[in-house]
Amino acid sequence: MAAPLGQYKMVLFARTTDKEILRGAQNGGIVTALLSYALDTGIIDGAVVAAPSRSKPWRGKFDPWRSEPIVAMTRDQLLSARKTGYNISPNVMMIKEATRSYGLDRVGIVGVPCQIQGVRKAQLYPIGMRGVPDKIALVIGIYCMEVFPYQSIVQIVEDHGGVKMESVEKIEIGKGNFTVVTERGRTIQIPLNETRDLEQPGCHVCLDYAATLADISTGSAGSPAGWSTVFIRTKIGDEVWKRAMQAGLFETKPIGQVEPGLGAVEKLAVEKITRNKKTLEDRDFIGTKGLRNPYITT
Amino acid sequence: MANKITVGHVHMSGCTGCLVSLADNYLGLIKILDDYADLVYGLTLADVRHIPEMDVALVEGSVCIQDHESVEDIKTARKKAKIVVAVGGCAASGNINRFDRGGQHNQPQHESYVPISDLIDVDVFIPGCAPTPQMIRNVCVMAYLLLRGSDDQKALAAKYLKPLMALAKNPIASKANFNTLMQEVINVGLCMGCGSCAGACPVRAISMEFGKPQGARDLCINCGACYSQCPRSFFHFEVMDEYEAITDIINGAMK
Amino acid sequence: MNVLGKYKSVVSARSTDKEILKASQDGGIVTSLFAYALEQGIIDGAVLAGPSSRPWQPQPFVATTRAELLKARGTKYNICPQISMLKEATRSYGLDKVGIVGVPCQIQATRKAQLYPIGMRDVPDKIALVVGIYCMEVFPYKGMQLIVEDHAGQKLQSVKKMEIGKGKFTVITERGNVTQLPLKVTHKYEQPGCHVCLDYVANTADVSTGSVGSPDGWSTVFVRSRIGEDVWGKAMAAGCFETKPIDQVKPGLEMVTKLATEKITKNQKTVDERAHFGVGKALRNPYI
Amino acid sequence: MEIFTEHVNGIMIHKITIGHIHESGCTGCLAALMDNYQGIFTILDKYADLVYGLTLVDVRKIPKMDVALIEGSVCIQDKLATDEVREVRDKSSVVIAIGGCACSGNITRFDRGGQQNQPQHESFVPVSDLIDVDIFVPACAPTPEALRNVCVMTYLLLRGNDEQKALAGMYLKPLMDLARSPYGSKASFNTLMQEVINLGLCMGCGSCAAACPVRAITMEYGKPQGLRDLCVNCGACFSQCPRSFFDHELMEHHEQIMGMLKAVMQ
Repeated sequence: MAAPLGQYKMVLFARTTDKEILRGAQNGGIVTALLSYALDTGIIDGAVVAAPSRSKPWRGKFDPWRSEPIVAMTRDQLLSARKTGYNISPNVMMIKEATRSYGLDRVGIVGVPCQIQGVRKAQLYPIGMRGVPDKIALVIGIYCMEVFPYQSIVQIVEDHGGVKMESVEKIEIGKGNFTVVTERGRTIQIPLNETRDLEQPGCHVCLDYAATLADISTGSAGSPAGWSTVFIRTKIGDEVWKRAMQAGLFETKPIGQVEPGLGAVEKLAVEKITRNKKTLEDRDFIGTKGLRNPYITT
Repeated sequence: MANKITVGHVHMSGCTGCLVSLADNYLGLIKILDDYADLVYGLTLADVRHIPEMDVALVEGSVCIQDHESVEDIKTARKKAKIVVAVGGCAASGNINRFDRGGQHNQPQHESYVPISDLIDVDVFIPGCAPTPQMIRNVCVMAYLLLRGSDDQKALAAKYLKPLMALAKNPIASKANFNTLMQEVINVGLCMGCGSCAGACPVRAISMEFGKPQGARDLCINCGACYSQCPRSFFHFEVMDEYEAITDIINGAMK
Repeated sequence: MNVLGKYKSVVSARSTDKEILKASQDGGIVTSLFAYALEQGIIDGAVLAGPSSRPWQPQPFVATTRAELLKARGTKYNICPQISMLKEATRSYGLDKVGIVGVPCQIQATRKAQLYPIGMRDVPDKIALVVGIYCMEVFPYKGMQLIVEDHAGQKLQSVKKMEIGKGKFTVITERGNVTQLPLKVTHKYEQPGCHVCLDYVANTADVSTGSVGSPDGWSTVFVRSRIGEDVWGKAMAAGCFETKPIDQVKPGLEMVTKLATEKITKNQKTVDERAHFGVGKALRNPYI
Repeated sequence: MEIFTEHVNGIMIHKITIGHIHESGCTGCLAALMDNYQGIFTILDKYADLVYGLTLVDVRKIPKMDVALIEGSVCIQDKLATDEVREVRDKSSVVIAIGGCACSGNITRFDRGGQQNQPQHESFVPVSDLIDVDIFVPACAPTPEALRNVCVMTYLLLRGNDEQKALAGMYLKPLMDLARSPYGSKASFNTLMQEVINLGLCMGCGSCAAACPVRAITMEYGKPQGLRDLCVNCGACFSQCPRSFFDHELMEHHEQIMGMLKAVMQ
């Protein structure tokens, strides 16, 4: 396995200069800013993002915290997709649809590391993804320690947190806590080892924390509040970042100066990868016969 | 680019959709035929009666075991070709031919169709109905590099083709459908709801319910695209980490 | 593997019931046996091959009266999925003593349903009488349709009777036109599933009957199991059948043995060939 | 030696110990076992002692036993379940997977998790994916007769005289092979297509249509046509088909075996 943080051309702290995006952003607003800039300049003509679900009511109403992939082609669609719900949004399912009924030629996509792996596999082995390989224009990855099924989020917020889903303003996972902020400003912190069991099992075999295969990957780890740590990884990522910087889209700080810095990101990545490697090995002894390891084909 | 390899398209019980898909590379196909491969056998494309010796046989369609000629054809294809590629769902996993029950005029007793890997050893699988033009193009280019490329090109091609060759030897892949996706990924706790299967399904049978694939199994046509497109059916880090280099080589070859 | 299987007695017989004989295929054995068993309460219903919406396509149905029995006379030579009604007979038809008629593979399926009732709840103890008929091969409906309409040039609706025998496939229409085709022509339309069958005279039935070995209008009847012997004895006592010893009848048991051996050796060869069907690959053998 | 005798000679000396282990199932298989009504009392009187069973036997730890009847599939995210299954394999000499869930995953194949208080329990595998299972009794729910036959035959296999051992071995062999076959634990209507119809073995007898517990199979032109959205993956159709397994030598003596089974249950 390559270095836990993968190959990258550049890494820095960044925050968007666009106040409107920053207000509702999870951290530095990097993803929304990049995508809306790319939309305006035509680098992409649409992006697959995770937005609050509109199509599937649950318990009779549309819960904004339940995410679902949409193909965003306007700025305000992007703005509606800013909050992270930490639950599964199957973004890769829309990349072919984007080139079909949405008629896009340059598709942007945001995804957690496993989804980025899905996109890269779709590009290299487009077994069912006709026309997709050449139409992926920008791939943005976000850091991910784990994702929860939607019912787990409901159970954590309502049972462990004792708060109604409707009253939640923001959800954040960091510094060992699952933090829920309600509209009236009350914050509830649930220790992560309490929510460990409720994580999606598929995440426990993932060996990638910082979206090593993305063009640009970003996340809050290692950067001060309100900022994001951004990796520029590929040629495309480099070009898009340079143009965005020339357009004055981001203010940045070099990595060295600010605590806690790259070390924190590396620590989290190593922690995740070693823990998941151990789960992969345990799967061989779950019964007297091992369960399949996806990374080795028989 | 040293001398070209010889490629043949063997048409068994299929709808010629795979051949059309190969042709959908448009200028890419012309480029392959100019620089990399000579088409030495192909229904209506090459005036040759008997299957000649060839490097790569792109076999499309499943084999009717009641039809003596097609069983002989597939055996000769195996003997005459170095690399046999099962192109498309019919050849790889039986696809819609799994539902054949015979009863069609003038040969009503032709009722049993098997994917070609049930009868011969197949080297490479390209699942999917129809297989995407890009997938066939990639396999053709990589086959060329494998046979005629320099040492590191050979290594790269071998690395790229390794999972597709593993699919060909994997008995599960020759029976792949939405059930396989459930049995091999979801039920063994590997599904992370990325949506690749829903994206890959040619008949849009898979919807993502609560982040997990839900298949309308009556729509499923047994093409196996969902199982093979899933990053948790096969995923080689040493290939995927160099995805940029590989895409550059393929695009370069197509220039 | 003796080709005729185990049997307690074999005789050439014909029903004495004129009404049944009018439209029976040969000796009317199956219909009159079931009619007798129905009367005596040995069975309270039977799964038979009756008419369906398409001409000459049989459909399994459960007959509980003599009138329904008469509707099912005459061999149709194409597939009739009898066993699909076997469990249903004990369910919505509420039968406790079920009779069933079938070709040898269907008799094998019935016995498997009794011994390994994996999906056949309540069926094993409710099967009261199993009658087998001889079978060289069966045609899919479309195959039979093709033979009759293309090769014999007759409209399926107009056909009154079909018969396979003496190397000929005979089609007799309502207006009495008789067309004969050499069996060789029909071989390719046979159902592939028949080419692995190693049983000609329904070796595991209670009673099995067929025209081969007996003169026209008569049937060669094997009485095989205890139940078969019991029911056949009572039917004979009640005068349902007139019989002749098999050795005094032309062409006799040798013809049955010849045909059985011919079928089983031919199909055994097919089963063996499947073992190396591809290049180093085999097609599954169901009997291992 | 005449192994197909009708009458069961000799008194049965000592009984075998049998346990019922309940994994993720609906207890329908246990109910099917009990649907033998008096038959169960005969088995428990003469042939088998129940040493482990949910609510039936007050035993906490799984004891050593001759035969373990496992019902239900195993959730691999539930450590208790996987430990229990491994313990059953260590503690019992013959492991029988009864019912569609234990043999081929049945409806638990469709589990995706999301159920209250354990939403992450989303992956259920049939028992034979985790431990070596000796005998399969597929179908949802397995028929009382099939369970009775397998119990009696396993008893004869373990305690019978040589002839009875040979008969039981011959009867159970196909169900043992099913437990080890690649398609046994993945059985559904697809298996019927892939392993019978596509291989030119189907002769349109209709056994699958009859065996299907959800009536998903109809016979079109003499061949099975499955409504795959109805199919619950229980494997009844494939195992009931006379062309999935069929031992001529055994089947010829069906009469004696049926007689012996009746005699044994008197």
